[in-house]
Amino acid sequence: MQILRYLVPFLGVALFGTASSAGTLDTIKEKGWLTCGVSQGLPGFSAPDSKGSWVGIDADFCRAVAAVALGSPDKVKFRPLSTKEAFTALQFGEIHILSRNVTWTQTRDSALGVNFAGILYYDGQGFMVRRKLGVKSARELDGAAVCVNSGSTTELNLSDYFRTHGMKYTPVVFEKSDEVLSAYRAGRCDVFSTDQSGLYAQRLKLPKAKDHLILPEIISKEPLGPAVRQGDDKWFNIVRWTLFALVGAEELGITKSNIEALTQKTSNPAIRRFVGTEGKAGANLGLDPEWAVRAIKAVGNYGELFEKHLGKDSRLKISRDLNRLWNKGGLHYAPPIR
Amino acid sequence: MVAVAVVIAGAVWLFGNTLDNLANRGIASGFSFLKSTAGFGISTSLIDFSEASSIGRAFWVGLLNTLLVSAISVVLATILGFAIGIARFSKNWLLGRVATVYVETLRNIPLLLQIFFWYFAVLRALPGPRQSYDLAGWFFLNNRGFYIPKLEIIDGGGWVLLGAVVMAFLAFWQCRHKGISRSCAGLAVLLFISLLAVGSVSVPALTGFNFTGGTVLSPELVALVIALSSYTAAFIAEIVRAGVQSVPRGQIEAADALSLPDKDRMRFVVIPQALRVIVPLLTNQYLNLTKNSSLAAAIAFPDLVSVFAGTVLNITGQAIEIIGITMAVYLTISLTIAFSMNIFNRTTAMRGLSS
Amino acid sequence: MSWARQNLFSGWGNTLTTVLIGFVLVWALVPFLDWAVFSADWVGSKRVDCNTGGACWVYVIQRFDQFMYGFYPEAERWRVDVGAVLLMIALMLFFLPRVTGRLALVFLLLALPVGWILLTGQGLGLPAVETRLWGGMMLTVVLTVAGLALAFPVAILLALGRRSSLPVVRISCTAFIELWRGVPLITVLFMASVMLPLFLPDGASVDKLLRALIGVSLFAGAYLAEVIRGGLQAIPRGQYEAAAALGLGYWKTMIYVILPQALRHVIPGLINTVIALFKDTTLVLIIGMFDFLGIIQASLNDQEWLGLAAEGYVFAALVYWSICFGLSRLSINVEQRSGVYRG
Amino acid sequence: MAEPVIKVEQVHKWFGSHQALAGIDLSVMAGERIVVCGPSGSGKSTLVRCMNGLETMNAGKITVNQIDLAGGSAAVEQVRKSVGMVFQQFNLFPHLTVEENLCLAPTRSLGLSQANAQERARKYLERVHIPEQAGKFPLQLSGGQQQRVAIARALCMEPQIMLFDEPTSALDPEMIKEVLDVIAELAADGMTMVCVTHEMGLARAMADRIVFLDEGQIVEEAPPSEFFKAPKSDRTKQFLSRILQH
Repeated sequence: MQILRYLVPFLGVALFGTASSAGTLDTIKEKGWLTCGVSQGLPGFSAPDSKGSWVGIDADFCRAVAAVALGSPDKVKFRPLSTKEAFTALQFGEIHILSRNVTWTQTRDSALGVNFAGILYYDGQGFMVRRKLGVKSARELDGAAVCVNSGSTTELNLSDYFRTHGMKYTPVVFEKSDEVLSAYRAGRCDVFSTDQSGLYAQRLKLPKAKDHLILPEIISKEPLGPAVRQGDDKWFNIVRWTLFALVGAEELGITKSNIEALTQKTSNPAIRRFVGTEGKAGANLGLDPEWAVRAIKAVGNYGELFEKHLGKDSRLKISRDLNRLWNKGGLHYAPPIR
Repeated sequence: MVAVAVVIAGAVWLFGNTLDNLANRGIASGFSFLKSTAGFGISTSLIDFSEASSIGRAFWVGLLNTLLVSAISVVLATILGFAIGIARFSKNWLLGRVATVYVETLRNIPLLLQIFFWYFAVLRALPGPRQSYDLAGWFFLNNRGFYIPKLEIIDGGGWVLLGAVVMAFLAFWQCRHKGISRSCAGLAVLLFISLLAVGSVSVPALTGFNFTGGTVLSPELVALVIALSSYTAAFIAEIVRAGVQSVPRGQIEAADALSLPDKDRMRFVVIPQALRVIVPLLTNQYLNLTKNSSLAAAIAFPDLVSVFAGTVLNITGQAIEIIGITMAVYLTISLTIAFSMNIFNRTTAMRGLSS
Repeated sequence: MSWARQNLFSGWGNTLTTVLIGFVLVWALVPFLDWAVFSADWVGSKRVDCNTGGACWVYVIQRFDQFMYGFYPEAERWRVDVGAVLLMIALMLFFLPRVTGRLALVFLLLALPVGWILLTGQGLGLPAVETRLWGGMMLTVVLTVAGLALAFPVAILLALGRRSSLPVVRISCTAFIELWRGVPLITVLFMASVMLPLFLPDGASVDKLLRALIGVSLFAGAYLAEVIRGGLQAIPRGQYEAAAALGLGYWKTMIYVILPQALRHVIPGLINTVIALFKDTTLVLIIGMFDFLGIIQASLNDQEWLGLAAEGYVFAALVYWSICFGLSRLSINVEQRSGVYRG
Repeated sequence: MAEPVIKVEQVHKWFGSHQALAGIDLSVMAGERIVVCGPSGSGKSTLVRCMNGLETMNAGKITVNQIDLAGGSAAVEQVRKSVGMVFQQFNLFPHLTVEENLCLAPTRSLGLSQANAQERARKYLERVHIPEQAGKFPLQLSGGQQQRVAIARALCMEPQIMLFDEPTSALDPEMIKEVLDVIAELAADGMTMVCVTHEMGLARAMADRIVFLDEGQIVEEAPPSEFFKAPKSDRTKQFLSRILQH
């Protein structure tokens, strides 16, 4: 073991992760940053901008966690990962959070040694076709060639859907989403299938986005959310409650711009507990009372995040639908801070 | 001795780490995943496969596809490679030059780039299914693939057909042995008639999005085969050239003195002796080709790597078992090719050369 | 005229061949040259500057820096340039007739770690540049050179091991070599990227580039070992016997007598391995790294420059071809030169 | 007087700057047996190799049966059908059995059926006294046997003329005789022959005329009796004294 410590850096190995027994929070405090696994480039979720800094709701979530745990949203290092690598990287402590639009499934939760901390985005797999095909519903896709990328539940949902409806299809499966898009553009397939959010993002990369139609059907449940490694409950709670804080803030009407003022003068007990002027939510998590305030100051509440990266303020223009708050007809619901 | 001890200690250390890691992480292990339901579809399959089949069957689909691509490409690469290698000796200056340029171009560009080129360039050049190129109403070419008629055999007809093929083969071999080749044509006709009796031909036809009926050679398969065989052919051509140059001058002079025509000199004197040099090197090329067929993963052809080390690995996450099986399979294929080429070398290429 | 008569039109079959090939060449080359050269766009900075219908080289020129350096920060690119110059000097030293092999080797052995430190910035007080920012031709060259540098010592040991008189050593070296030679590089890379963490102690993690490098060097090491073994076999028995008669032990015999001779024999084989490895590094794009081909392919999906796949691939092909062809000429040159020296 | 079957006129041949043949004139009549000798490097092999187009000359003219060898590949082809050649190194095809060696050219070049070619092969193997070796591969035979197979192979084309290029030089001494015997028998049967050899015994026994070459030129041309007893030129004397010493 000692030999490795000396040998490995000598060969140029960068030892990113270190022994995890100390607990993730202590480890990252010691290092001064946390490592966040993101996608290799999916607009709206995590994609590098022209200066190489990561933009998107997944990336901002990690910034919120960094703000909560380390006091500053800048103390994050991003690591782009393919689906294949993603879980291994998390299992072996190379990254501290996986925030990479991965679907929460039973198998992943139970057999891969990871824990999902919650749901950041309710997605579902959909279809995109060329408008000129005249197809209006996924039920008309019998016999179609479908381009998908390997490495997620996409292939399985696709086959389930076509089987359920007694339709035939030809899967054309690529390793990378760039290649799926190239093949679809070249006319290899009639249909491009992936999570709907992904379809919106990929459609932007096509020469004439308007020529392509995203069909209304959603054929699967794809709850996307951040995951951490099993066995560190303290860290799990911090990540989980960062997510709840973002959602809770929207429900309480706390925004990036009004949080400062609210902290000073509000008498609403829920808000007072949120901003830490009442109760000991922070201490329970092993943090200071201001933890949630920092998260909102850093990235805004969930609604702000959504509109900025995915919704009306973004190029994707995805409607909120399922991703509204529970009291507005959506599914986002944060347990109370109490 | 010290070195051996260090190596063993290292291996034990790695193995121990692995076991610890697997235990600590709660990652499933073992091979039971092979029996579970696949749940995904595969576009090209030589055996019946549906989403309800097992993962083990998906493995076989991938393996058979790997073997299919490799076998077709080996044959094409050999033919093309020999043609180009021999063309480099052509009396026609232009032909010789073109052959040289071919070799120098193809072998100095990465195969993966060539695969992308063929795949995307060919896809873009071809029309959609509704504007397919139509050859006599039997063959259709579009960006979904090359559609060809398929022979469908009635139940039990397969055995009749097999019998007919075996009979025809035996008869043909007998004819050839006795030097009567003309009457063999009659046998071919006989075989054809027996085919008509037991089979029917399914012709592709446009329905909905795509063609149904017939068989389709997918663009992935076609691009992969073209890229693999044209790339390997460049190397084979060089090997053939080296082989031909290794044949002593005296052999060529002897053939000339006997006034053997040029092509007979090549066929009966030069090539058989060149094989002595060619075959071992050719074996390496066949091995490389088979291994290179794994680049299928880059263009969505469902070979072993793409199906098994790709989709199945993503679904089950059991990296050790899956990568292990994949490597073991390639190793087995490699050893089998090497072994059979060795036998071929001893029985055929080295004929008469060991006293 | 008489040359043409003899070499192109010496019989009806010959004439037909000439005419046919000529026709195909004209049919394929003329439109290609027109597209690639005569009606191509060379000047400008935007997509709209490509309006003649020929190739849009503007895109390649605009993206050139990215193709070369990947995402390496602009302000730090001089480090890549310095590294490249170091490497060039090291290689040139090997082929200058006046310089001894030993000097060149020492320089190379110094240049490699210096280059690596320069690129990563560790320990020099320079800003650190993470390896995930590395890309383009620079990454391709790093993978090839570092892969070989790591593979070389392993290969020498394996080659000696395969000829060892100890059965355990011989068999395990043979098995090790044949294992890596029998499997495709892509599975080795998958293994390195997915399985390697399983082998290491808890919490230790290895950077992605380094994982790919480990895979590449294991693979290259096995092939290189066979090349070196070929060189060892070319050394006559007499050399071993002479060394033994002088009372040299196994390692001294190897280091001072056998290896210097054997390595000279294997230079052409070595260059061929370099060419093969250089081409094979393109496979890292399948495990999500942006090498030269990978970064060109990624740029093909850039909205601004959509539909320029042909330009991208032709450029990539041209660059790979020039380098590989140049290296193969070098190999032939070395072979001929060493042939002359050997008499 | 009849036309010569082989007529060599003013033939010059250069290999780079080295002149191998410097103006050779030679006529061979039907049924005539010529032995060509001379020191090594004198151009004697080049001369016979020019006679069936294995070497192209730089100047001059060779006609065989009135066919000009410079008349393109068709002419060369035609000449070669009537001229058999035996090489110093045998040049048997090692991958073919003795019988296959013999049958290849008759079937491929003359268009004989396999059966006819095999019959012919048997006939000539008997003529060279090794009919029992038909099924073996060349490398399984001794040098002398191989050279006799090579002679039989040439004979299978039923040529009018046989060229021998140092047929015994690559043989061990004890095998030379069996080959020389076969050649002598052929000579006795009246075959037109041109033979390059150092075997003066053979020259004495069978030659109608001995041609002595030095530095690419014919120095002397005489029947064996004259040649050995009363050589005219000094160079011939010198050569003979050296070669006949032992």
